[in-house]
Amino acid sequence: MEFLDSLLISVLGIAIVFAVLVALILMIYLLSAISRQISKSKAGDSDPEKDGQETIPVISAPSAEPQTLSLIDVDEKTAAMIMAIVCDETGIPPNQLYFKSIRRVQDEAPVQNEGV
Amino acid sequence: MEFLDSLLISVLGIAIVFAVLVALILMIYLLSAISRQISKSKAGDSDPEKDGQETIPVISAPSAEPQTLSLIDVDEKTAAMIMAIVCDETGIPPNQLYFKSIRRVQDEAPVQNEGV
Amino acid sequence: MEFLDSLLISVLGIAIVFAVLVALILMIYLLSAISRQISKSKAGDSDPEKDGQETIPVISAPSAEPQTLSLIDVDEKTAAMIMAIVCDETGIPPNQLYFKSIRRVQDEAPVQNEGV
Amino acid sequence: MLLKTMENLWISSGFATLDLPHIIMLLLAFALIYLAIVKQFEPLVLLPIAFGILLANLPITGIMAEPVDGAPGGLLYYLYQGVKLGIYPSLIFMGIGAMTDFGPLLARPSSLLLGAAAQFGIYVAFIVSRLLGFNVQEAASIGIIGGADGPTAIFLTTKLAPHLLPAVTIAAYSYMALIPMIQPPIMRLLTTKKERQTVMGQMRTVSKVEKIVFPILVTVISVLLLPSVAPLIGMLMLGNLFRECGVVERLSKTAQNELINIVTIFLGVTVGATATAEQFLKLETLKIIVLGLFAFAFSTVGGVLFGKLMYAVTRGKVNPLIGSAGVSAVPMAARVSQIEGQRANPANYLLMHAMGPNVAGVIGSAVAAGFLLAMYGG
Amino acid sequence: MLLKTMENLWISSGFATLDLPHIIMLLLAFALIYLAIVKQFEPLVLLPIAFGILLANLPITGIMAEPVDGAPGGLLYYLYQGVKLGIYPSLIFMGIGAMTDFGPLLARPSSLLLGAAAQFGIYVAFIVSRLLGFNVQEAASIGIIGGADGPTAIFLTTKLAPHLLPAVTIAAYSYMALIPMIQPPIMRLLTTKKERQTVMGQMRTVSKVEKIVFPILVTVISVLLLPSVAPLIGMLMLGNLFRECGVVERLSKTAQNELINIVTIFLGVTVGATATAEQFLKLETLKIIVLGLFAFAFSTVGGVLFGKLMYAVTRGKVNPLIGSAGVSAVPMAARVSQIEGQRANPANYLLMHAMGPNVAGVIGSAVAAGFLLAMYGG
Amino acid sequence: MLLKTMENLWISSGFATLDLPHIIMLLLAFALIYLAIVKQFEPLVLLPIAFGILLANLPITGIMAEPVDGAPGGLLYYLYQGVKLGIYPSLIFMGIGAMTDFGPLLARPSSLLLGAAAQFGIYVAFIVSRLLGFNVQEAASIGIIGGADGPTAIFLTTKLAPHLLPAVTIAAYSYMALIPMIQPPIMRLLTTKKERQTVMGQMRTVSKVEKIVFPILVTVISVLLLPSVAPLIGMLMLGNLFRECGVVERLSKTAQNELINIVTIFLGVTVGATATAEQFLKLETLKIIVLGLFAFAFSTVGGVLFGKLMYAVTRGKVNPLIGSAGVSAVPMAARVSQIEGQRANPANYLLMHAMGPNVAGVIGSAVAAGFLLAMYGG
Ligand code: NA
Ligand code: NA
Ligand code: NA
Repeated sequence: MEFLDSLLISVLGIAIVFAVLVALILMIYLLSAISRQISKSKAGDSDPEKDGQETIPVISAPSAEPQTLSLIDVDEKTAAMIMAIVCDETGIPPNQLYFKSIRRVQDEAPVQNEGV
Repeated sequence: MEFLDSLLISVLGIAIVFAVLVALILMIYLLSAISRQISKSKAGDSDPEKDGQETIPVISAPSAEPQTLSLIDVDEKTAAMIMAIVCDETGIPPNQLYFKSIRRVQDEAPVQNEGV
Repeated sequence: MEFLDSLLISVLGIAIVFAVLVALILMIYLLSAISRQISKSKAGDSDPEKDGQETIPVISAPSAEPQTLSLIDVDEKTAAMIMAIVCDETGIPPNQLYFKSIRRVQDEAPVQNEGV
Repeated sequence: MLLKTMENLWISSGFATLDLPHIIMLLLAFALIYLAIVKQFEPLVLLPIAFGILLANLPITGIMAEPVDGAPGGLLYYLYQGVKLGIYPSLIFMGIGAMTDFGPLLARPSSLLLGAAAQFGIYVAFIVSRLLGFNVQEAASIGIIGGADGPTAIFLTTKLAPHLLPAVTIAAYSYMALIPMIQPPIMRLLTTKKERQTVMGQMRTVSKVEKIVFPILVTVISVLLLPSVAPLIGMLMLGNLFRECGVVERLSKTAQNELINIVTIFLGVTVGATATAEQFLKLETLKIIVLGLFAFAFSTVGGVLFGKLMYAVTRGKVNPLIGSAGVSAVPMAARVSQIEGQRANPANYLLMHAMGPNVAGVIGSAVAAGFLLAMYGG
Repeated sequence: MLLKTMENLWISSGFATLDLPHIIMLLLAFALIYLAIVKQFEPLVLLPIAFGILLANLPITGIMAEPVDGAPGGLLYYLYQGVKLGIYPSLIFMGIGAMTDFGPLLARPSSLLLGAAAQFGIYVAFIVSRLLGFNVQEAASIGIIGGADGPTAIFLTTKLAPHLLPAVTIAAYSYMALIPMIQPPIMRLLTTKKERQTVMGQMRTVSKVEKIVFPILVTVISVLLLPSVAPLIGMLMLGNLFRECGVVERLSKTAQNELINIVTIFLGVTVGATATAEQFLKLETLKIIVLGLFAFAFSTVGGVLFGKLMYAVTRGKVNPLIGSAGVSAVPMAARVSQIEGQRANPANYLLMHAMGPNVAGVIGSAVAAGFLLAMYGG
Repeated sequence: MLLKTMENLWISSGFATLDLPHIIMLLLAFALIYLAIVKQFEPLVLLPIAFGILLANLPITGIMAEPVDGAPGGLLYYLYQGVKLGIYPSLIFMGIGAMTDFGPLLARPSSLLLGAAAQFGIYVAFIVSRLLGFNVQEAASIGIIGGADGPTAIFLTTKLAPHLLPAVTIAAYSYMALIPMIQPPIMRLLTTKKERQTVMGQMRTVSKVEKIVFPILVTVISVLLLPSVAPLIGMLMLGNLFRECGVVERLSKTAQNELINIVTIFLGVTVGATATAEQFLKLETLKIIVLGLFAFAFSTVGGVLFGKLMYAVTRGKVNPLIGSAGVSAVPMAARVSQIEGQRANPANYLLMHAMGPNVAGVIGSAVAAGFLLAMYGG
């Protein structure tokens, strides 16, 4: 009898764990669907730099000419803004950061946080 | 009646705040007078580096041209913004930061916050 | 009578301190004997790097000439003072600091605490 | 038996008891999290507060429960004691003191007048709150929102009207984050373009001795005048002494980093956790939010008007725009002065000059809190 | 008089009262110190625990004594309150949250199923414990060892069966350290070589928004379903929100460094100090040690078997070896999956894929603890 | 009504009640701040103490008030509990242990004899204090000043004679700062030039194992012999084990940085705050100050004389100057030995050799405190 009780509780227990975690799975699917939807409609709407969700190749390729910053398809004001944001995000004082190039994200490039 | 009470309390309250802060002002004037007196008599007496009490120009002017900032190819609003951002980002109090020049980023030139 | 009491307590007190610390001395001798024994038998057995138990010359001599410090153009008292100051400033325990040479600062030369 | 157990589990789950007020509170928590993260509304405090609201309004967790009959209380109940006993705000002030440079204030002591004038809104809000039916303790707690200083507001409200704590705290921090929107219209309304264009002269140099003696003297004078201000001003100035004396670098660093961070987390989460639906969803909360804006606005008015007075008295040597920085909200308000100054005159660099009133405002609101505590506390 | 004093001193020294049980406990402490330092068995926790055992079993120190009649209690008694009141485990969870990257779990949400399945051993150990005569609270505390998660085990045991705290804690951390020895045989026994060779495809990318929203939603959903889980999941997710939101870097750093370190020291030493000879040297301790191994083994079994199910369902896209990582024991268990995967197929890199179940297991065991607390707590 | 309110405010201000004793205490606080900052007298402790004195002697602040009838107590009252319950000194000792390298002591174990001999002043001061009419608990607390170890003195005094806490603490730290003035004359008086010129040979190397086992064995042996020493020696050695074991780097760092810094701030300010005019301005405080100097001097005498004995026994292999370092006061006293040694013989480098007795002195005074506690505590 007592054994049956603990068995029942155990079945219920593992069921609850699964129930909660399945709820979380559904939630994640919903979340990622919404997130994709938003970033897609954003990509259609306006410039992709907005809202910090796109991939910004901020601190890019080193080597050739140090201290030179090439702006590709991006105006200088936006570039300055990006640099300020990067300083902020990384916590690196502005005078210790060097940017080599800032390029506009194209419409066909996806968000890429590979290897997360 | 109750309104009059709160009005009186408020008048008294702001008066107290002013009273305390005016007391602090007097105290600072006294303090700086004494401090100047000491450092003057010290300067007469002996070498001023002694004893850590010398006047350190905390909020000093950059040696050559005080308060001069050359803006090269950049409008003043942007410059102010940059200065504010740099203060914020670096956590250096604004009065300890000196900007000598702010130059627009050219395609071939790096960001230059000299003297930060 | 009361004085005698405190005297007795004091004698007992210093005796206890000595007793405990002598017990620690014996323990250290035992410990180092065992430690030497182990590292000797290890050295015979196998390679001594194994297992992190090898003898690390914690208070070791600098490789070439142990305990040699070249004083160039500086008297020994000053040198000792400098060493004490460096220990203090850096917070490095004195037995972990090695000075190779201390040279007087020339008008054209910087302070050199090589090997600090 | 299984069915009965499942029924019990359902009854003891949150879904069975989740009602509209709690759902509203959860939405409020989400909104605050959004503001904190995306709009960067004072995230260091508002994010923990928002999470505390979230935790406290998910039903039946008992996370804020007092201990009863030997059963231990909830996690946040224990962490909350540091708020309830007035410990956290003072420790945060120690950290702020260790981060604050009073140099600009020492260089131009008249800054303190602006730091006093910009407490004006405290009293305006106090009077209006009384008119709206709040009792004196409540009115004082609402008024202190106008001090634009979080720890001071929390300290006073905990002592006078703890049931208003979440509303007052959230209002205070939110409006501090909104300073760049609240102040500029008032500043422009009250000043002429000519005034705003005023370029201010260079400040005198300040010796190290002055910087070291200052916190000690401030403590002595202000605590002698208003003993109840001791925990706030005392800790603020102890932290500043750590900073300036140059011989206790490690204490200064700890005060402005780990200690303040740990206390901020505990304070934020537990202040948020006092915002239960029962406590928070009342008409009076709405009133407090409105009164808080009122207080901020009138503090700005006080500062700017006194700035105009100084402009007049000094015959145009003081730019009235630095007056608004006297509300405290360091360094946000000083930056607003800088930006407005430059908008009127691109050669105008007010930032340094506004830092004096800005840090003076911290002292000013602590003194105002001390006064209110002396009147209505204990 | 001198003689009498010396006699008293002798009587009050530890030698006069040192008996065999205490000597055994001291030897146990030495053994744990050895394992912690030389074998690196979870040294951050086991070293303080071992030292706590040492201090508590040296006689007559009174270092864990409760205060009586105004005389203050022992040092460790006060530090222990944070364990007793359930504060430390939650704060440690905050730090763990701030250190955890839930990205791999978000990239493949089915990981959560493995994190659920690998709690299997909790219930197996629970049932067997009941059969062996432990009461339900005790059995639940023993079962939770199978969660392979230290703070969760401490949290639950403190609430349900505090007299078992040292045995459960030491078993939990020791077996976590032994994961690389416990799991591989089970993994190889239950899987075919073909299954183990499975190379898994690349994971989808995860946006920053998802990472920020995730901790909030986990809190809401799991606390709504199981309110008693609030302190654990709430703090875990608060820490994770600090990490991911990007605007409270200093709080995140403090949570995952100084705060968790301080709490770990206090928790370790005081949990160890509850292991007095009288408390610990019982047959039941031995049973708990055995049952704990049992729990770990069956949690691994649960994870691997569910992995095989997923392998079948996905037609060979999921390597069942990542199932064992679902026990939690981050990141040790994930590394074991990686090593076993590579042993079967040198081109196999399972680490990233195993991190999903691994962090899911933390949530899974917290939920299991919440369930047990809801059933048998208070 | 306004007049009445202002009158009340005046009455409740500090000016109305500021009397001569409090003014004297404020001047004392200023003097200590001066010494701490300008003369760098143990600033990490004396600066907070001085500020605590300042805060406690500004009238009517209630900052050290106990809670009554539900009204919360003062800020410093709560922070003081860690002193009162004996928690802070032990935690500081943990940090000190994590900062201490016992290598030099292990390399020459006879150092421990000097660390024992240099506790001589404790008992001399104890006897004289008894003669001057102090009771045994008070005499023991005064004597411990001669241990030249702050946390130990605070720990013992809190347990035996809490009313003497500020005097004992201030005396202990002040004389530690004055070591370079107190010790040299005594050292030169008691030694011949020939003795002082003694160059000491190289020390043996110490293995890592010895360094790891040492703290454990010290704990076992000294706590077995003197159980009351457990909180001090136990925490000192736990910290040292963290340092030496090499596997809990993060705990070691936290113990020697943030944790010790936070505790030092709280301890300093609140110990200072116990120095109210009523408590402190007594003839007995003056006696304690004098007796403390006495204690320091005789501890130095004890160390140097034992050093001479070792010089004789070893036939000139031990420089008696390292004996004075046995008082503890790490590393100040060892530096004094170095400087005096070099004054007698410029080729003399005693620093390393003096570090052994120096760290031994920490153990010695903790043991002495344990003995006094066993005799007169509880
Ligand atoms: Na203010
Ligand atoms: Na788990
Ligand atoms: Na000593």
